[in-house]
Amino acid sequence: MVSPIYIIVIALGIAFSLGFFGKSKLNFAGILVLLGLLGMSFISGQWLFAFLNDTAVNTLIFTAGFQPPYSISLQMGLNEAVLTSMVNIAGLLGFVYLFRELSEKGIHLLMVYLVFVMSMNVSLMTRDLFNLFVFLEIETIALAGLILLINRKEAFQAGMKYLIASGIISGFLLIGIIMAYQSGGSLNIDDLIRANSSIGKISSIAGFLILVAFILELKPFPANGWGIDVYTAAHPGIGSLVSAAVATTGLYLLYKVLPIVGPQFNDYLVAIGAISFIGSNLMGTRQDNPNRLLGYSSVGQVGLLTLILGLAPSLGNQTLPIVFSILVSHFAAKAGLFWISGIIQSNHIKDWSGLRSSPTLMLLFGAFLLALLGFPPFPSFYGKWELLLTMGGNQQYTIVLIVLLGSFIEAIYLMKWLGYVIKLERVEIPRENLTLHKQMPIWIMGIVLFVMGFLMNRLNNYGASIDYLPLVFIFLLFVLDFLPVAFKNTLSIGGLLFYFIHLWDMVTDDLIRQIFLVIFLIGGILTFLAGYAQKGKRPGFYPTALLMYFGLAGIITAQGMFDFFYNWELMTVGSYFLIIRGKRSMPHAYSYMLFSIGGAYLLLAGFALAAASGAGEGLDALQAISILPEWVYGLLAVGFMSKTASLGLHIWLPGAHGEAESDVSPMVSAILLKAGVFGLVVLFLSIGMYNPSAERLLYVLGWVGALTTLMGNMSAAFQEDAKRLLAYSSVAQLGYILFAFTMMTQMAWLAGFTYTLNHFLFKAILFLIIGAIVVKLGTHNMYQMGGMIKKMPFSFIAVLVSIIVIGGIPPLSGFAGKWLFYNAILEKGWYFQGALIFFSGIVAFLYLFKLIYSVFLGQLKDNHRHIKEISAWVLIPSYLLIIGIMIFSAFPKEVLLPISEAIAPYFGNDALVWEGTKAISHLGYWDGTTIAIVVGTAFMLILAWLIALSAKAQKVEQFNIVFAAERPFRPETTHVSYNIYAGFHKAVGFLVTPVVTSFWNRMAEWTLDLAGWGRRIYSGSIQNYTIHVFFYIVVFYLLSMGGY
Amino acid sequence: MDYSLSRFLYTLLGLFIVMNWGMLMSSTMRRIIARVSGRIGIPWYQPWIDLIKLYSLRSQITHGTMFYLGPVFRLMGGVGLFLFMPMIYGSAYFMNYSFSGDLILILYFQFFGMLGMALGAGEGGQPYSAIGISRGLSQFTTIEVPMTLAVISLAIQYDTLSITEIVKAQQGSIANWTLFTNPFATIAAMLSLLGAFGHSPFNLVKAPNEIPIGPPTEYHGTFLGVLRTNGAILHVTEAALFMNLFFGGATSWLELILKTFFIYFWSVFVGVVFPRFRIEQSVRWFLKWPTLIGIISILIWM
Amino acid sequence: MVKNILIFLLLLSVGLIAFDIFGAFTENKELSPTAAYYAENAAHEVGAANLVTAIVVTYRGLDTLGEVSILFLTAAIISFMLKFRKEEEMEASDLRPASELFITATQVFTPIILIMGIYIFLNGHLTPGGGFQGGAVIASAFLLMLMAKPRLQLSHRVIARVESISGISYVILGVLGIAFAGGFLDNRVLSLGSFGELMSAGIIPFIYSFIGLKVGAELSNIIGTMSNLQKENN
Amino acid sequence: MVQVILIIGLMLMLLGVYGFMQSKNLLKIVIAFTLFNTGINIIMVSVGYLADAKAPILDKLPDLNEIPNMVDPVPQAMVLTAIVIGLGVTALMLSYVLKLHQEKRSLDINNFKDLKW
Repeated sequence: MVSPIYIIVIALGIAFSLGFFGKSKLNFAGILVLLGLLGMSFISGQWLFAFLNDTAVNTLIFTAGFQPPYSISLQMGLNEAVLTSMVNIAGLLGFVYLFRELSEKGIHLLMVYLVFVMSMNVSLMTRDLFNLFVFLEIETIALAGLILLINRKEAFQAGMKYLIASGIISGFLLIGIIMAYQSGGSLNIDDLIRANSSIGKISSIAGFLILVAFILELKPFPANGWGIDVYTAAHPGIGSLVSAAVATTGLYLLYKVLPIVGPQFNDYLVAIGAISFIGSNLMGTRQDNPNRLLGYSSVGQVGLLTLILGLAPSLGNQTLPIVFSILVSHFAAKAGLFWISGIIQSNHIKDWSGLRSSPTLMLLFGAFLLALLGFPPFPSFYGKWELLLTMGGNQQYTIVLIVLLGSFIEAIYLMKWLGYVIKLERVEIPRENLTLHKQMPIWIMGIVLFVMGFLMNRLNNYGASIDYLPLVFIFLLFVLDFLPVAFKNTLSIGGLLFYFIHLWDMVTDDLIRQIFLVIFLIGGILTFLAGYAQKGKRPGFYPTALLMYFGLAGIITAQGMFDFFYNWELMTVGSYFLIIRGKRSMPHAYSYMLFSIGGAYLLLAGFALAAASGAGEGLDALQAISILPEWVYGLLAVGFMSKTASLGLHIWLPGAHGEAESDVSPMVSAILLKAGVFGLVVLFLSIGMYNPSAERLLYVLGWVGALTTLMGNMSAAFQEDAKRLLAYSSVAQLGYILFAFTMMTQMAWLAGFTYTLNHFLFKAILFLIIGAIVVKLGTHNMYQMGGMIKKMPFSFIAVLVSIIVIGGIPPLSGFAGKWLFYNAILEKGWYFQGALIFFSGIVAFLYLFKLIYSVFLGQLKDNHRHIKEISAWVLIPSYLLIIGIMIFSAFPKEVLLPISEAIAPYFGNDALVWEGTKAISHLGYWDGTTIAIVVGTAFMLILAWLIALSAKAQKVEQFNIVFAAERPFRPETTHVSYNIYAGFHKAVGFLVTPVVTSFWNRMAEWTLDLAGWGRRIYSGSIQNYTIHVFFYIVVFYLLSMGGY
Repeated sequence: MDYSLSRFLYTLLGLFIVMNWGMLMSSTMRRIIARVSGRIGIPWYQPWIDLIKLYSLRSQITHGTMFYLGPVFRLMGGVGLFLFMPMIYGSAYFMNYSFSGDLILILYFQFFGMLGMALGAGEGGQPYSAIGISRGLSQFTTIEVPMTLAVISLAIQYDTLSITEIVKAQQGSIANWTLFTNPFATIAAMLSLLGAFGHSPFNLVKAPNEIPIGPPTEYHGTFLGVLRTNGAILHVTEAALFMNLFFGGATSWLELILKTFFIYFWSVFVGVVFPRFRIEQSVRWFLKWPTLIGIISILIWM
Repeated sequence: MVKNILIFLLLLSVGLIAFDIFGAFTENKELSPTAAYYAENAAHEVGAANLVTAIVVTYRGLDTLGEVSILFLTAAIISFMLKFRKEEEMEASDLRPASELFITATQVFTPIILIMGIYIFLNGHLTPGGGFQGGAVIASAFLLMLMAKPRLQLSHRVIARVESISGISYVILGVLGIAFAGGFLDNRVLSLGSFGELMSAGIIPFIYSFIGLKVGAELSNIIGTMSNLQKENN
Repeated sequence: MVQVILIIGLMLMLLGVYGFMQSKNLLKIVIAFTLFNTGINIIMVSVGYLADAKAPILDKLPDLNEIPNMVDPVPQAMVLTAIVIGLGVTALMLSYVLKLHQEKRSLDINNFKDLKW
């Protein structure tokens, strides 16, 4: 194999020989450099390949043919192979990307670039401390040269700051090295490690200086103004190198010298990493310059990695895999993002909306951001999971908290950015930048990201549990995105159907899972049917929708916490992209995503705490929580409730569901919300009926559920926007469900499942139809509708049926829920919550009437006289669902009996006794079938009677009404709809003052103010930045070495 | 279940009795009101005359299907309530179809008629109807609060939701009546009854000479006749519900007539004394004392 | 004001670190193991009388290579910076011409200085000095010329050629080390020769010569560039 | 004896630090850097020092297993490298200063805050 020494030979040989090329042969010079980089990449790559096939062993390369420590030696082990490969790939691609810029500016920067990449290689490989220093200096100087690539005063200033700061840092490093030599008698790193530096003051000072120098090289927050300015001012192509290659190198160097310093600094490393991670991300929240933002994000990521390095003792041999998984995500994502930034050439992230003109870049952009946030299927996901679960297992809860907090703050701005790019008005990006050699590197980095994710998945021990089939299918659809809707729709329905059948036998023995599988996938198919009504191509709709549905399916089939969470995240991502499709839904999708991510992190924290009990990582481990059970259950419950939008976590829902596309609303409302329900079901089942450690929690959650119901129904009653009304009603319904499940009795769970099914059925119908109507009439406001019953009788009937179900009016299935609820509450003895629930149940009538009346009844508006019935493609699924309702209503036993048997093992089986079709609880009895028959007959008789009496009733015109002796002259003045519950609002409106919303808003403001405070640090003055560096060193010194 | 013709016929008979008693009762009440306000009032047979007139009116108009179905729903609501209500305790003939559902069914079946009515009136496009309905719904939400609490209290007390069982438990002596065994629940329920019967001060829905007669404004002729019929049935049946729950039920038609008369009279009595509330006043009122009493009625059983 | 106090405190605490260093410092009583090894064997292994040179050029040859590349980078970057200003004709007329005496002295001394420099790097392995020192001296000659004749333009072409050739040869010598001796930059490609001779210590003299040329070229390059920048500025 | 050298080195270094933090002129900051650097170089040299030992230049080939009495050559080699590196960095800084001066015709650092956030 080619010795890595030739990396140096190639680089320097070519660099030196470039002097021969004058202006004329610049391109030739460029090609030469390209070849050089190829060669270097080849050398490192071939070593990497050898290591992966175990055909290579950890080798030392001696220079000058003498043994270390007397001569400098380079090491080529697995780590070096991996990292040099990464660096060289970044260098190679970066060169391809910058080819024009670099070569048209003459030979000099070509030389610099080559030496720059080489220096990182050597500093990665060398085992000699001083040699390390030398090549670090080369790196610094080369970078200071590359900054000049763009001829702007900002660049010059940034370069100056960078030079001075790193000059100081290397000065301290030099002192450290010489003192290490003084105490260790050698410059060879391995010798110094053997010399056990932790003894003796001089060596510990030496250790400190070396450590602090390498830490500062990583630009830790807050002493990093000089570094951030480089990111900001340098050419993005260079920024990508700094973020991807230099940071990678720096981290490894830190890792390399850490043993010299000894373990006593680990805790400080953790602290430093934490500060950098959280602080820098906090700064990021206020950035709108893409490069600067990326800079802060890089610092944050590196901080996280530093923290992990500091945790090495407790992570053990997990450390490097975790670090690598996060590092490689950061590496690929940051490089890609910076390169994109170079294509867009703008100082404001809002201008990135131009990306939409290139689907591929758009996809990659999203992938990069999600990879940074640690979403599946990207490598960092596995790393974070391992990290947090190990930490939880070691009961290092503060670490869990820090990591999650920092990641969340990062999500705040990355998600905002994503939203801008997806939604804002498109700003054209300079076409001439969309050349192959500028895009190809980005593509490759994207591929690297996905491939690495796949490898990670296969390498780690959960790999088997992850099903890649859906992802492939989704990718296929993404490729076929140019096809018309009808085709893609059919394909998607086929996919869901196939997957449903494919999964069915995995859940044959588990009715609960079957129910949810039906809700998710069959429901998905039904909602897709409505998609046939859509015109155009709907770019990007089907991949995301399928991502959500497959994620949902995965949640059901998940056996362990890992694949549960994996699919949970997939579902979250998919639903986010679905929701943000609506016209005005950018802010709502944003808040949805933040709440989802927050919830997901709570789940993660819950799982991490659960790991502490050492019951394994299967979902059944939740049944055996011995350590902090109340916390585990609480975190998980709240995490799930962020999806079910319970009181306090509900503010995202009205907007997200209200503004979503007409056929997306039913997906996210009727189906997606059930994911949270399923989570709660799984959680509560594993908590078990009599679990003293959860009593209090369940009681509180019960109240939350009840209050959610009241709040939801009341707010719904005061809405004028039809879809928001439905959204609030969803909040309320989920409140019922939560309340039912918290009671933990068989009766209550029957009620809960009845509600779940009903809500699925009627909310799908309502959102399908109301959504379609809203599109047809072009307004969300109900008071602008009216009289639609004349135009859309079928829609009216469908809506009528569903509101009868919601109201719980006999004989339809809604009443089953109410009846079960009464019995359950009386059995459980939660009388007052119960009273609250029933009160809100009646409040529901307010919005139900408002909905059906304002839309379908009352006065038809003049501008709607031409309106026709909505598309059959919307009515078909609705009526299929109505059939479901009718069956459930007429034969409740056929549904309830199996369910009660399915949950009997958990709660005993004493809730209901069935006499034929009659259900008998120990309190009362109810016979759905008979009721249906009796009511039906009576109704028919009365109808017949009326018809007999008034057969000759004649149809009259709209305005053939008389009130108080005036004749109506316009529908608007006669259609009583706007704010019809004014009186009610006057009486009890205070109950729905939006305290929660204002609370969250204030939280957001505080966070941003905190971030704004950081402006004081980044004054832009060279001097202040140097002072920060000194300050950092001094404080660190006094804290760590103050003992002396 | 018993779907026999005999049961059907007996139920029809019961329905007939109830309807006529209802009309007689309403005329009587109106006479009382008139006397209180110093008028002579209508003859006792006025309701029958009205009904005949309405049913035989020649010209009729309809605003559409829902408008047409509205009264059907409404009457179905009243009749259904009757069907599921055991009228005469211990009589196999007049327990109607109460075997198919318990108290909860009754409570929720009230909405059936209301909803249908609301929708029907809604299609009429008459603004007053909409106003009346919105008021009715708003008020109804809070009327039900004390009622719900009372029902819960009863359920705790008798550990059953079956009306028949509740009546059975009150047999023996007057002392067994819920009125005495669970006074707070009774008070709460009787207060909510005031709202349910919609006499002043809670007659915001039909609010005479404010919004002509609320929801039914657009209805006339046969439709109005149907509504009137329903009114008669509904009043008696609802009164019968309270009778069953709190006043020991009835073992004979006579007992039923007496008890229902006095229960209904209670609302009229209050009505002639107090002037009409505004909507928010009424809503707040029900959330204050009645609710409080209802809560107490539960607390004493916990 | 506050800032000054803060700076003072900061300085004080950096001083504290310095003080700790001083306090922790212990004067060596004997050579460190590495140094002892060099003292004992370097002469035999490398054959250079000047052990520092032995270490610089051979044992730690990689450092030196890096060092050279640093100067190389610096020169490259600086001349790149210059190229920023599109070559507007630089009238240096306002530069005050050097005095007659100085010019004459320059003509006399420049060759001597050059020879001196060459001597220094040729004997780097025997006497104090070496490539860098020699290179610096050579560059000083060019500095002198520039001061004497401000209008003088050093030919970038020539300098670049010299630089490249010497650099490449240095690398090639290093590779020869792999081919014919123990490893990269091993000096035992040629025989060590007899201790103390000019032609001894393997290829060290050659390496040092190339380093000398390269350094000289690079430094002159920097000087030239800077003087051009200078001219531009006024 | 060697302590004196060490102290001088440390003092020079501190002087450089002070210059970094105090002087408003870019050139002075560069000078501060050179002071800082020189100080460090002196510290390095002082580390290699041995009382009454000769310079590490042999006039005759030592016999085997004989350790000539001389100061530690390693720090000297390192200093040599460090000096050159310092030279490179300083030169680079100076040319940067020149560029900055060309931009703003000023050397006051307060004029170079265009990257203030």
